Amino acid sequence: MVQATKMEATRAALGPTLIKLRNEGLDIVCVDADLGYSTSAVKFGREFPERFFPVGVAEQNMIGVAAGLAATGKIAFCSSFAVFAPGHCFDQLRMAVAQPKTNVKLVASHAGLVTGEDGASAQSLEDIGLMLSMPTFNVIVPADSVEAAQAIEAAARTDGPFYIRTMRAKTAVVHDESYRFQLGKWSRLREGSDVTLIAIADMVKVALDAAELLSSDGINARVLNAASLRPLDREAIVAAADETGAIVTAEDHFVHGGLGSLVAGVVAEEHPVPIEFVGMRDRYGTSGTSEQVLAFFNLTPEAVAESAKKAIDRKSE
Amino acid sequence: MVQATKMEATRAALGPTLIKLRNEGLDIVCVDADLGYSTSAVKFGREFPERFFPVGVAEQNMIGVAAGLAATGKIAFCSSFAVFAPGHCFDQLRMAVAQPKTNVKLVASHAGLVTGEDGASAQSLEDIGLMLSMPTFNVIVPADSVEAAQAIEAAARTDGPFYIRTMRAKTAVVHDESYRFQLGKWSRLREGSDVTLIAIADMVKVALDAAELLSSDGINARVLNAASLRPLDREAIVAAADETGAIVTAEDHFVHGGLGSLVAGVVAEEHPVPIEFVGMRDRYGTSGTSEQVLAFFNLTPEAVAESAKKAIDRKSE
Amino acid sequence: MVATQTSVDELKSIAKRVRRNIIRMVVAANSGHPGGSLSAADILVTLYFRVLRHDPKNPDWPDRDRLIISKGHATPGVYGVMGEAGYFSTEEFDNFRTPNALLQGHVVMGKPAGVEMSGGALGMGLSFSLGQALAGKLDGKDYHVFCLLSDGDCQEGQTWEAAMAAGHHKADNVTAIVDRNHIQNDGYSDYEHFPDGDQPAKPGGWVMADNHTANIMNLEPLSAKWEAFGWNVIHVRDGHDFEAITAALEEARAHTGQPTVVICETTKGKGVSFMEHNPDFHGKAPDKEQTEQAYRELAD
Amino acid sequence: MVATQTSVDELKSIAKRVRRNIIRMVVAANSGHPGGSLSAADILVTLYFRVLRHDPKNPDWPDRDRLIISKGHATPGVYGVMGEAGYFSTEEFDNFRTPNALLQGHVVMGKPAGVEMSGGALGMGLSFSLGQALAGKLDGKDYHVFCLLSDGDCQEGQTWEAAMAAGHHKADNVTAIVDRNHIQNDGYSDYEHFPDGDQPAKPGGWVMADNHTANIMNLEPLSAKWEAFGWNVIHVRDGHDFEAITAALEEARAHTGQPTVVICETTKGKGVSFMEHNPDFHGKAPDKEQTEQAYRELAD
Ligand SMILES: Cc1ncc(C[n+]2csc(CCOP(=O)(O)OP(=O)(O)O)c2C)c(N)n1
Ligand SMILES: Cc1ncc(C[n+]2csc(CCOP(=O)(O)OP(=O)(O)O)c2C)c(N)n1
Ligand SMILES: [Mg+2]
Ligand SMILES: [Mg+2]
Repeated sequence: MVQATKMEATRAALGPTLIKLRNEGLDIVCVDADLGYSTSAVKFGREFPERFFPVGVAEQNMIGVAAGLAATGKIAFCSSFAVFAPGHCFDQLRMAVAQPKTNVKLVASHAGLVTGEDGASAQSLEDIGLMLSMPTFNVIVPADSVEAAQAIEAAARTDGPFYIRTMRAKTAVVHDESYRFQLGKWSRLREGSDVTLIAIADMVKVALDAAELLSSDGINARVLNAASLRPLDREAIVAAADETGAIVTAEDHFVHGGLGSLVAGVVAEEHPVPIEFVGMRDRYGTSGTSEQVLAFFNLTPEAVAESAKKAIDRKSE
Repeated sequence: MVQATKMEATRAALGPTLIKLRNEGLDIVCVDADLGYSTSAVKFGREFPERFFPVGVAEQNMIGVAAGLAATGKIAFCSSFAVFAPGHCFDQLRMAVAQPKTNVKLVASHAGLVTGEDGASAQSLEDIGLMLSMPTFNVIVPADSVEAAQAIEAAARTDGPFYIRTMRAKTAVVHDESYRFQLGKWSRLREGSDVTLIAIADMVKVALDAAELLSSDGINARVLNAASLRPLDREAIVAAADETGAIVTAEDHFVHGGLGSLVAGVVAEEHPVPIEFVGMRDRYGTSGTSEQVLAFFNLTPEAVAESAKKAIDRKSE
Repeated sequence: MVATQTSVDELKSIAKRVRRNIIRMVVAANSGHPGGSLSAADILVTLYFRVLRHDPKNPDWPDRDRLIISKGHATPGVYGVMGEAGYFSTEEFDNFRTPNALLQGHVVMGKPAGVEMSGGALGMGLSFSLGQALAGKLDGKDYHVFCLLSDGDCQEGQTWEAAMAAGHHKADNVTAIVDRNHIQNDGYSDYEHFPDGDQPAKPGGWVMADNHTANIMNLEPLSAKWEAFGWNVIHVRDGHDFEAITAALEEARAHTGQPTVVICETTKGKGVSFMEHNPDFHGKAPDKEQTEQAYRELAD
Repeated sequence: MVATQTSVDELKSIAKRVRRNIIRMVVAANSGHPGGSLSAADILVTLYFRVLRHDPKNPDWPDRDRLIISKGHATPGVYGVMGEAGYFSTEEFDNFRTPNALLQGHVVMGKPAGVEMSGGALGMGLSFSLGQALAGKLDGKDYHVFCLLSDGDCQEGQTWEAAMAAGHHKADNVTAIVDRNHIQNDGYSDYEHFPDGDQPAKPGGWVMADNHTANIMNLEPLSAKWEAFGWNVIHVRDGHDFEAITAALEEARAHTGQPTVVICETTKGKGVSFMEHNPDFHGKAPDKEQTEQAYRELAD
C-alpha cells in the first residue's frame, strides 16, 4: 500500500479557507442550513458574524438566499451534506444558480459511502450526477485536504457556479504542498502504459494502492485524479485511451451519471476502448464505519486491480 | 419522411388510463400538485373524487402524501411537469419512494425542449438523469400515445416505483394498436445493419426520418425505441454494437446522465464501438414552438443522419 | 432616479397600455399567461411608476430598489410595464417567446436588463429577495426589495422557509406582495368564487364537470400565517386601486423591525371580461375573435 | 391489541431502560444521536405503552395506529423503545449501525418491522403521515396517525406544505408531536437557553466562541403558526410528564374536524446530566468515562 503521510478530512478545509480569503479582501458571505458545525463553515461565521447567515434546516431557502446575495456582487458560499444539497434543493440550484449563473459556491460534505454509520439515507451516491446535469456548474471533487483548500480558493476566485464535494471521514493526503490544483486539468499521480485508473476523492488513494498491487503482477497502471469533473480534462481521457488502451474508473458514487458515465461518453466519441467501472450500481448503501462499508460494497484496491486486469484482457476484443 | 397516421400528446394518456384501470378494480389513488389539468390527471379526479387529492403547488408534499398512501397498499399515482417532479422533490422521491420502494408512480409531462414556448426554465433536460440516479425506480419514456397508455398500465400492475415521462406537444404515433410494450425490451422499429439509431420519445420519429434519409444514401440504419430505460435492454445494445458496429443515440435531454450515458456505459463494458450522441450538452433551452426549438438545437433528422455517417466512418478507428 | 409622482389618471392610462401589451404578446406568441399578468398589472404599474427607485437607462444601478418576480410566468405583465417604463424597445413584444428573443417565456435574469431573477418555478422569489435584502443591510444601502408572489407561491414550502428566515433576520427592507387572485393552474384556490350551496361535503378539493378543480388549496387565514411567521401584514381589499396599493407599499417601506407583506385582493384576468375569474386564461392566448373583443374593451 | 393502561411507575422504569438502551447503542456503534433520542424518550414510551393501538407480534396489522418518525436520526430512542415493546430481540442493540444490521443508522421502513417510514432527511414525515391518514379515511378505518417532529422538521418548508394540506383536507386522524428541545445540529434554535444580556444586536443568529450557533432559527410563536395553518394546538409544558403527554395525545385523538399538534417542551439529552441542553451530544457517543457516568445516572 502507498504510505500516506497524513490523514485529513476534506470538509475541514472550508472554514479556514474562507477566513483566509476574506482576510485577503474577497467579498465572501456564507449561508448556513444548520450543518455549518459539521462542514466547518461556522468557523467563518465566528470570525465574520455579519457575513454569516443561518437559515435553519431549510436547504431550499439557503440556495435562494445565497443567489440573492450573489446577485448583488458577493461571493456567496453555502454548505450542507451532499445528500441534502443538491438533493433537497435541486430545482433551486437549477433556477437560482445554474440558469442565471449566479456566483454561488456550494460546498457539500459527507459525500459517498464513506459517510458511514448513518447509513443509506445519508450516503450520497448521486450528487455528482445531479450537479453535472446543470451545465453551467463547475464540479470539483477534491482528493484530499490540500486539493480541497485550493479548489475552494479557485472557486472563490472564478466567477460562476461551483460545486465542491467533500468528505466526512479522514482520507489520505495524496498531494504534497507543491501541488497546484487547476480547473480542467487532472493530475497524473502515477505513470503507466498498460491501463489507466481514473479515480476521484477517497478512491484516488484506493487506485494508488491498486496500482501497487498491479505492479507486483508486472502491470504498469497510470493513475489519474479526476478532481475537475467540469471542466473535464478530455485530453487526459483521450490520452488514456490512446496510450494505455484500457481504462478503469473508480468512484464512491453511482457509476451512471458520475465519473464512469463521463469517461464512457468521451471514450465512445473519441477512441472506443474497454472500460471497467468500479462504483455503486443497483442499490443504496448501508450503515458501518467507512472501512466496513467500502469493503461491503467492494470499493477496494483489490477490486480495482481485478477490474484493471479484466480491462486489459478485453483489449483484444 | 415517415408518414405518421396520427399525432397525439403522450400526456393525454394518463387520465383515461387511470379511469380504465380503476374501473377494472385496481386500488388507484392520485395526488395532484396543481398541474392535473395539464397532465390529464384531473379526468381521473372527476370520475373518482374520493380518490383524488389536490395538495396545491407543493411537489414535495405531493410525493410524501403519495408514499404514505402507497404504504397502506394503494397504487399511488402523482403527476406534474418533468421539470418540477423530480426537480422540485428529488429528496422526497429518494427517501419516501426509492429507498423504501413504495408503490408510487410518478407520471411527469412537459418533458424536453418540445415543451416549447415557456423556455429554458420549463424545458426539462435532466429529469431522466435524476430518475436514473435512484436505482430502484423503473424509468419509462414512451415514444407515443399508444405506448404511453400501455406503460402506465404496466406501471400500475407492477409493484414498485415507476417514473413515466410524457410530452406536452402532440407527437407522431409510431406504433400501431398491435404493439405490446414490455418492461426491459426495446422495440425494433426498423431493421438495418450499418448503424443503429437508438432514440427515445419524440426523437424516435426523428430517428425514423433520419433512417429514411440514410437509406436514400444506401445506408441501412436499424432504429430502436429505447422506451424502457430501467430495466434496460442490455441485449439490444450489445446486439447493436456486435451487428452494426456503430451507434447513434438521440434524445431530447442532456446526453450526460441520459440515454447517451446509458448506452455508452454498456458499450464500454461489453463491446466498444464508436457512438455519436445527439442531444443537449452545454446549455439550457430557449423559447419557441416545438419545431423552432428542436431546429434551433439541431435535434433533427438531418443531424441524426449526419451523426450516423460520422459513426460509420469511425468504425475503422 | 427616484420614482415620479405619477397621477392616478396617468397610471390608469399606462395600465390600459400595459394590458394591451399583454394581449399583444400572448397573441403574437399564441401562448403565455394573460390571467395572472392582468391581475398583477395595476400592482406592477404602481411599482414602476410610483414606488420603485429605479432607472430604466441604468438598470444595474447598485442603489436601485429590487423587484423580484416570484410568479415568473407572468411575463406579459412584467414586460408589458417594463416596456412602457423604457427598459427596451416595445417592438420586442412581437418576438415574445421565440428562440433567443429578449423576451423569453418565463423571466430570465438580466434579459431584458432590469429583470432581477430567473423564474418559472413557483416559490423561489422570496428567498432570493431575502438574500438581496441581507446584502443591502451588510453594504449599508437603503434600497428596498419587493417580491411579487402568487397564490401558488404561497403554497410552496420554500416561501414559508423564506418567510420564517426573513422574520428571524428582521429583514425590514423586504416587502412581499401577494397577487391574491384565488385562481391557479387547475382551477380555483378556495371557495371565493362559489356560492355556499356549491360546497360539497368532501374537504380538500374536487374536480368539476369542466375539469377545473375547486378548492385546490385554501390559503386562509393568510394574514394570520404571515403574522405567525413574524411579518407585518397590510391587506389591500382592492388590488386594482392605485392609491390603496401606493399607500400600502409606502407604509411597507417605512415599517421597521420586521418585513411587511401586502396582500392584494385581485381579479385574475382583470380588464378583459371573458378572462376575468376564468381559469381557462391562466395560460392560454385568446383566439382571433376574443382578441378583437379584448382590444375593444381595453381601448382608451 | 389496544394499548395497555401502563402505570406511571411502570412507564418510568421502562423509560429508564430505554435510556440505557440509547446509551448502549450509541456506545456500541461509537456514533449516533443520543440528544434527540433522550428528549423524545418519554414521548415514545407514552406512545408505545399507553397510546398506540399496536401489536408488536403483528406489526403489519392493517388497523394499527401509525407512528411516523420524521426526525429519523433519533433511532436509538425509537429502537430503544421498540425493543422494550417486543418488536425484536434486544440483542440487536449491539449490532446498531453495522453493515446490513436490522438497526440501521437512520430509520428504514420495515427494518425492523414496525418502522413505518424511511427517514434521516428532516421535514418529510408529516406528508407521509397525511397520506396514511387520507388512506385511512378512504378505507373507512379508524386508526390514528401520529408523527414525531423536531425543531428542524418545523424549519423545513415541506412540513408547512403538509400542515397546510392536512388542515385543508381536515385530516383529524393525524396528530403531529413536536419534540421541542430548542437545540439542533449547529447549536441553539433560539434564545431559550440564554439570559437576556447575552442577546447581541445582530438578529438572525451568530456563532459563539465554542463554534456552536446561537439563535439558529426561532420557531416562535410556534402555536400561532400551526393555528394559522388550520390545526388544533395543545401545548405540553413538560414533555417528560407521562400524564400530561397521555392526556394531550388522547385529546388529540378525540379532536374532530381538524388535525392536532401537540407541542412538547423537552430537554435535549434528558436524563444524562452532561448531555442535557448540550448540543455536543446531538450526534456523538459518550467516551468511556462519560458512559460509566451515564449508566450510573440511569440506574434503577
Ligand atoms: C414549482 C412549480 N410547480 C408548478 C408550476 C406550474 N404552474 C405554473 S403557474 C401555476 C399556478 C398559477 O397560479 P398562481 O400561482 O395563483 O399564479 P397567478 O394566478 O398569479 O397567475 C402552476 C402550478 C410552477 N410554475 N412551479
Ligand atoms: C433535510 C435535512 N437537512 C439537514 C439534516 C442534517 N441534520 C441532522 S439532525 C439535524 C438537526 C437536529 O436538530 P432537531 O431537528 O431539533 O432534532 P432533535 O433536536 O430532535 O434531535 C440536522 C440539521 C437532515 N437530517 N435533514
Ligand atoms: Mg392565482
Ligand atoms: Mg431539537
